[in-house]
Amino acid sequence: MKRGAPVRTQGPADGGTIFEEGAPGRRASSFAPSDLPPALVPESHRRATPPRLPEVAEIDIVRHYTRLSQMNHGVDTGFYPLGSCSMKYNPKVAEVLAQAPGFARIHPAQPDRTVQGTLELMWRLERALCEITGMARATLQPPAGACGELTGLLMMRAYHGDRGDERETVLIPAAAHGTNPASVRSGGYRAVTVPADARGLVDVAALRDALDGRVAGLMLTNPNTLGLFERDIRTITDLVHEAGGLVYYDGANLNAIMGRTRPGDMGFDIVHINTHKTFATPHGGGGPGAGPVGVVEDLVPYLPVPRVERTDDGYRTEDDVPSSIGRMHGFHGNVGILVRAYIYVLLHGADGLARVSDHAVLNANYLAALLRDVFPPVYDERPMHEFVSSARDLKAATGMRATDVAKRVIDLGFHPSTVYFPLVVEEALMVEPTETESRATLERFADALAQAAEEAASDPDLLREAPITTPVRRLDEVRAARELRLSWRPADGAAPA
Amino acid sequence: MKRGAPVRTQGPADGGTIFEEGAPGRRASSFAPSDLPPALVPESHRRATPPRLPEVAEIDIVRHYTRLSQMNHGVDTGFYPLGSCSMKYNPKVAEVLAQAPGFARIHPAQPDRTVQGTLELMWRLERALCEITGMARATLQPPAGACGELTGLLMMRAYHGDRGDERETVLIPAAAHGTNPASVRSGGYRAVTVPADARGLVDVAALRDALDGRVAGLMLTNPNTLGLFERDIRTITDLVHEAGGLVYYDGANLNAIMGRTRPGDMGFDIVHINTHKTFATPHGGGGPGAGPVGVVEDLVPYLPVPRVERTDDGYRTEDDVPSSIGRMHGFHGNVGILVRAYIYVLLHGADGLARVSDHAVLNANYLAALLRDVFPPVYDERPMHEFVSSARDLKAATGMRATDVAKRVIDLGFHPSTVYFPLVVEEALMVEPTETESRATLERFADALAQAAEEAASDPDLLREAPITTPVRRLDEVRAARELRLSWRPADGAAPA
Amino acid sequence: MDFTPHTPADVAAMLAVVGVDSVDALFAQIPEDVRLDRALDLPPGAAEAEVAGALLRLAARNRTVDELVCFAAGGVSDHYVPALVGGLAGRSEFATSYTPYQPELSQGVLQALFEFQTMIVELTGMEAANASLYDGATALAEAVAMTLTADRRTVLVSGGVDPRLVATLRTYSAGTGARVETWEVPAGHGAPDAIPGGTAAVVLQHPNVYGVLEDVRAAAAAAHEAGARLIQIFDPVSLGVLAPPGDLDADLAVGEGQPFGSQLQFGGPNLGLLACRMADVRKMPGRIVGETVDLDGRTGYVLTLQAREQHIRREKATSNICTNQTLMALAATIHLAWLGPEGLREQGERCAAAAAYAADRLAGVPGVTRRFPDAPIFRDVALVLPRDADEVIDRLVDRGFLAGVAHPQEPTTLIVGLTERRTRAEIDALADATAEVLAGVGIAG
Amino acid sequence: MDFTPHTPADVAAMLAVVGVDSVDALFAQIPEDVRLDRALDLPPGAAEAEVAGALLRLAARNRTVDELVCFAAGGVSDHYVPALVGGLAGRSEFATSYTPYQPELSQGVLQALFEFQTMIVELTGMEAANASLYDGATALAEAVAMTLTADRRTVLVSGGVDPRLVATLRTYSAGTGARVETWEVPAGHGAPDAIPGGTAAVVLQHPNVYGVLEDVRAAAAAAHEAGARLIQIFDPVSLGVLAPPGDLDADLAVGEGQPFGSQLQFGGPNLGLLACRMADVRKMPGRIVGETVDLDGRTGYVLTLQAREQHIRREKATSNICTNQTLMALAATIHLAWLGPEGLREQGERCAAAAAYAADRLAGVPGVTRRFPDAPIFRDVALVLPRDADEVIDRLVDRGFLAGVAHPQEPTTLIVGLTERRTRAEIDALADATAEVLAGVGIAG
Ligand SMILES: Cc1ncc(COP(=O)(O)O)c(C=O)c1O
Ligand SMILES: Cc1ncc(COP(=O)(O)O)c(C=O)c1O
Repeated sequence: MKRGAPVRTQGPADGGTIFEEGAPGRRASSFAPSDLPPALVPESHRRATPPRLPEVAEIDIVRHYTRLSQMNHGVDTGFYPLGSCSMKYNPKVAEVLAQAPGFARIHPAQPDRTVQGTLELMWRLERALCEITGMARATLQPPAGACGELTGLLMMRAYHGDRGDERETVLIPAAAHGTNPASVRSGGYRAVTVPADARGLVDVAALRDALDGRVAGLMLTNPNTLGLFERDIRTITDLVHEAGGLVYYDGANLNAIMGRTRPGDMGFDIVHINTHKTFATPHGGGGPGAGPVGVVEDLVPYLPVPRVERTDDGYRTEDDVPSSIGRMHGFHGNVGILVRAYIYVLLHGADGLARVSDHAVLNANYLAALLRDVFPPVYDERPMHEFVSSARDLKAATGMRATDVAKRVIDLGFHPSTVYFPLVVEEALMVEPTETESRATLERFADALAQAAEEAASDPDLLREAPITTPVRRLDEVRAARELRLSWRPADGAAPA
Repeated sequence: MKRGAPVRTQGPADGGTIFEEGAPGRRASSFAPSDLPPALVPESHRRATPPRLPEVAEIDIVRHYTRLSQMNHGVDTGFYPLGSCSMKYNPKVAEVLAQAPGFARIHPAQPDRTVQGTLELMWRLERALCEITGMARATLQPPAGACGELTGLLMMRAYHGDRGDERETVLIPAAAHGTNPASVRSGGYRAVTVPADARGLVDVAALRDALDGRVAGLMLTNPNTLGLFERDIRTITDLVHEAGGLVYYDGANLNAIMGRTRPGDMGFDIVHINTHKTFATPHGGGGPGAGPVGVVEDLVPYLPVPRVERTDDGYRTEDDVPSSIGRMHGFHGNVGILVRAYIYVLLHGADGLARVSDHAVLNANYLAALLRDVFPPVYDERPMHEFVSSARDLKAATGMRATDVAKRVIDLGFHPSTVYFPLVVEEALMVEPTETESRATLERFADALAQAAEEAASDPDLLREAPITTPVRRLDEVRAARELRLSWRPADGAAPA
Repeated sequence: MDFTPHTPADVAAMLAVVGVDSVDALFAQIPEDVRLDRALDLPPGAAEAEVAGALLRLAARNRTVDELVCFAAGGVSDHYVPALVGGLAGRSEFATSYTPYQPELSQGVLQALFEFQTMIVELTGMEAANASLYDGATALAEAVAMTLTADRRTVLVSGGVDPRLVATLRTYSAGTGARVETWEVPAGHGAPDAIPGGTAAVVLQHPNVYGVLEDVRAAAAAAHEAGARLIQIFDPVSLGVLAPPGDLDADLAVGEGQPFGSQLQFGGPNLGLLACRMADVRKMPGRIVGETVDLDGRTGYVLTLQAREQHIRREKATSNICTNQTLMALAATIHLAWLGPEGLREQGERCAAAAAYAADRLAGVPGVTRRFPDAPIFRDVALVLPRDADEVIDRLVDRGFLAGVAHPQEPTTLIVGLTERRTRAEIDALADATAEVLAGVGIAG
Repeated sequence: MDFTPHTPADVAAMLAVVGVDSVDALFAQIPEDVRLDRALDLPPGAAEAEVAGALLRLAARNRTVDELVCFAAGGVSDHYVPALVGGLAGRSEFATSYTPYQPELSQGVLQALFEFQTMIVELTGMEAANASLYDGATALAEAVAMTLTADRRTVLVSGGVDPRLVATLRTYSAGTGARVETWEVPAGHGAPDAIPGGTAAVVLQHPNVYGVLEDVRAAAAAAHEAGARLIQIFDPVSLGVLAPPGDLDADLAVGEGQPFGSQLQFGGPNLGLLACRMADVRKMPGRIVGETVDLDGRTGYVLTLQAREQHIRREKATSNICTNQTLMALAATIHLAWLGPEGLREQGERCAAAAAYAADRLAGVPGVTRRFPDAPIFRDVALVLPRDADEVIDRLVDRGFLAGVAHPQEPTTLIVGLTERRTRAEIDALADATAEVLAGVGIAG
């Protein structure tokens, strides 16, 4: 790819919604003739008017969603360096295999003996995740990282509860991902912020001060949200343990450390993993994911049910564990995603996973070095798999903000990095290149950012007007929130049926 | 879709070839460790330098070909009214089912008893095609229509040969598709043109004159290449038969007549079918297709081998038929395509196939009516599933040619019709909308053509410069033929290894 | 193997720019005492072909619903997913994207989610829907959380609600502090006798776990009378036939969207549906897409009301959800477009017809009775067996059936689920096989 | 069912514009005496779910190479096709397009075919390649046609050429008037003793049907000496290891491209490969893509040398081919990009290693000998059995093997094909099973 090629732009945006396609009475579906007597649903229970679903032919549907797809950027169309998201290449083989009927066409209520393949896969994946994180057992049930966090916090709650120890707060760093405080609240705790020191790391003295008998635990990711390794991690986890708390590892940044260190080795008690980040399961447009949670031995009794156990004659699901916190999902979690994660682990093995982290960290360091002069890093510590720079200086000099740079980068052919997160960094650019990007791509991206920074001074309209190569230009978010058009209405404005 | 939306344009054209991606030593492939002793290929037979294949990672490959795909127009991205091509919607269910391992993962040399499912499918498809065309038996072997033509001509040859009747020529209409004369030649015959009369139909008097003992047969499609039904077809086939010849039906236009009439009923002896046209099998970018050939009883002995026969205990392949012309393909033909064609037949059934032809003819007549004033039809006869108009008047009035109109139509959001074919019509526009297009799409296309015609007078540069919404603009075909750059060379111009 | 494109030359050149002399040096800040001083104890990486072989061997050890005729339901059921869904929803521009933080590069996903929200609004007759939650069970927990206030912390749950859903709600309630109380439904359906003060929500499933139709309107009136909200758990497949939650005065409607576009996949990924009234939209969890215009006045779509969400509001967010089930929502949108209003109705009628027939046939098996013979049902049939349902289910596997799901709290209750795929012959065969199993005839199990 | 979007209202409105009052009226020009006065005798249309059921039942009646370990080859062989091929080559912008007559809308397919041509040129060491022919067998027929002149109409074909290919060539020669003559290869390989005047081409397969390596250079020298052309049939899988046709002085190189990117599919669609010298490029059949520039000087791709083709040159075209195997060429391009030069070599080495091992093991089975014990082979092993090969193949099916292909003209010759997928254990198991079958031991077949 040549430098600065528009990422996509593709097709026009003016195509209208699926509800504007088709014609009354048109339909795509058909059913086999029925040889059964008609249903006897009481009239009083029947729907009065049909739902206003599209009335379209297959060709309408196919063209419509093909067109929409072409208006979307993904890893398969280009670089996607969203910080904290590990937007890496998703191996196609995982997609294909997970769709094998043997995995896709089984019902969650089937007797164990009819689903031995999937139960074995789940058991083996649990073992692998425990080895990678240094935990004793894990639940595969949480369908995403945030649910994993909540699962962990509810286990924390049950653990303290069993000890008659009612605790109230959970400590989190200021830069933590938003799901951390939100999960703390959902778990019935109050979030208390631990400040960072000048290095961008947990301020150990402040932590010491914050710890008391009301603290149920600490949530941390390491490398932290700024991409920096918490050097004092052993001290931190020891301090929390001494105060009777538990330490929770947010696994969103696991991509940095596989084969180098493990949350268990650092003293963490609970770990969630985002399979859709580290293990490259596709999570189109926002999901699905999976958020398995590993725990140390002491917390095993609290793991959700159902669990998968290995016995002498095969694998079985276990539902009856009184100490368990219960169910976190209607069934067994996002099993289809777990299949893909298991495939990723098998493909890579011990050596491959270590190379993943090696090259993820190498890529981030290389890109940070290329950008050093334009968007200087916010902290001096060496970054791990991602880094945070700032457009603060650029803004001071030119008035152009991080968002303007991001939008210009779109016109130069790239998906920009995360901007304005973490909230604690002014004009933040949070960049996670991932290990599957080549040196050449990183160089082109660095060039694009440098060009945008240059243009911020020389030709700021290029930034202000950007993007112009996309199906739509900058969108009016204020109007969206004010008018709240959350579903399509026909032009005559009639309310839904 | 709104009118005039660019069809696609998508991604940039300046991406370079796959050979320019990657880096020396990079690779995507991996193999299981081998536990076998190394091979003993003699040194003298070994390759000196490796072929210069791309050295790329999976992510490079995926991004490259995803980008290329977005630079391509298909039925799934929009209207595609190529005359004589039946570019209709390809049902997705056929794609999915044909890829079932039971169909995709069988070797052509497997013993019959291990492939009963596919043999039954082939037998049933043969029966269905014979019913649709009015033939006695059929071969599924030809991998495309042209090969079907050659198969038919070789059977014609064998038939006459068996009668000690050496014949030399085959008659074809002037407007016939190029494969007809080319196949005649490949079949060892000389093509002789039969003229059309003022109606655009075979000039029966001229045919009568042309028929003599040297004529092996006549090739015809009906409706003919101009989309018109040969009303005198019974006379025509009778005349040829009286002269001792056979009549060949080019099935490319079968889409017009299913359930209404059959080549067999019209007196044809040999019929090929383009499954990739009438039966909607996908044939991306130029193929694959399949060209089954049906014959009347007299010609059954000459059908190629292997054939599929039904016996009391299942289906078997028959190779040993001394009267057969032999093999037309290395194995059994494009079986994967035949699976899709069979699915199409099952989905539609007798009623659905009739509706296909009804609506194909309705769509062509409707579009022709909409265009009547702008691009008048060349003939007065009512068209069947396609029609031929001309830009002759437009050219006289404005100097703009059919190709200029076509290129402008691209910018207005459509794939143009076939232009400059049939060769016998000046500034031809040959339009086949197919039955899967909606009335609304036909209207928008007619509007686009009308707009282009209008602009030819009012703003001819819009046509002359078109297209401008595509990844490349008009390409220099003369230069391509002169320089003959038929494979990629590195910038240093080194010849291939 | 791995998917990193780095050649040794790349690594060397990159290290030089970074200014270190080895990759190890990049990890120097990891203190010695937490380093893993050995390789991970996992098998070495494998080639794609090897992994494909291993996985297909595992897959072969599952018996699919193509081998066993599926009468198991309970939220997840065996509907026909048209072939076009997989290819379109799986298009890699969709599948390899993430949360549409840059809307200009994400109009495809955003518009599709807007269409999804519209379809859910249309189906449910409610006023707003979000862009997906994890599954039906967690959607219930989220809906309950929306209704809790400082002084209303009790949730009254019908005995007709699927116990799996109640169990999930209970787990989440340990964190939210909701008090979950249930009322019995001796007739197989019905509203609570009384709604105590402090009740935040009344939860009804309609059709319920026994397949029985509820009087949602009456329950809603009672709830509203007591100042509580009515949460209806709906079956989206029913909504071509049955009156929608919006017409039944539900305040919140939640459901499991798997039947539209998602494969069974052992129960996940599924699709949590949540719809509400406009007045409650700021309390809704999850992503919400809104229509707006761009600088040139063109219609476009953005994530809206983000101030509800964790990445902005953090501890005060309406929920902790971040990654959700977008691809499933996309698949559901495509499947629903394929069905259309008529197809949806036809599908519902077929499910109901199959259930009515199955109820008759199965209740005719000696020893089997319907759990609630007089209650009108939709597409599940609850039976009382003379033996443990799990045992009968197990025996019927050997005869080629997944006969249904045992009610977790009623060992002899078997719930048989019907979909539009089940034929008269299959239902007859199930009845015959059940009769044989109960009579102790036939192959040993 | 059908896929036409017409509602009754559409039809009525359209008929009004056309000016007729029924659809039947549109067919009025079909004379009465040729009209079909009944419905087609086919079953009524079926719903997608029904057809899916019917097809999967048919598919289940085939035994795949996942169930039977595949040693069958002969042009089509069981290689691992990486998962990314199907998804990319199947993208619907590719799959639902056709011949790129409007290059501005078809740059994707055109560039991919240009890359394909480049890869074939690189693999074969020839100077030009077309964009695909139907399969290896028809590619041979087309290559032979290229060499025919008014006074050279004889084609000399080695006895080492696969009889299937020769049979196809003979069929086509009935039309082209080529005289096909074969020479024997008692040593399992070798050049013709003499090349008579009037010979247009000498055809050699290397490695040949017995798996044996030929001396192409020597045969080419002899052919050239006699004024004839040398056509080499190559195995593309061999070309990471073996010297390419271009280096061996072949004038034309043809092969079966199925191993790259195409599923077995009972032998089709396959991929015919044809490469030649620049001097012959105007005689080549099929589509050819050339690089050029657009009005703005941007690089782009077009179909070129169309004056060779039927749609322009009609009766004087180099061939009648029109629809070809473009999607297979695209799949091959992607597969070859995945392999890369090292992967191709490694794959070839593995095939050869497996063949060497299999030759030893199988020749060790009592009663079995190698057809040509001393000849060097690449990846096929020809064995002579004490019984009819077809009978042994049939018996071995019951033991889980597709043991190979019987030579059509030598009933006791079994040709065992090896790919990179075959393991030592599988080869050992085949040898053991063969020994048992020949000894008459074990399960009845
Ligand atoms: C640091 C961090 N923690 C937690 C999460 C939440 O995970 P999920 O989105 O899977 O719920 C994310 C992902 O967005 C994250 O980046
Ligand atoms: C009228 C006609 N005849 C014959 C053919 C040749 O068929 P094929 O391209 O399948 O070889 C075509 C298709 O292009 C055609 O349109």
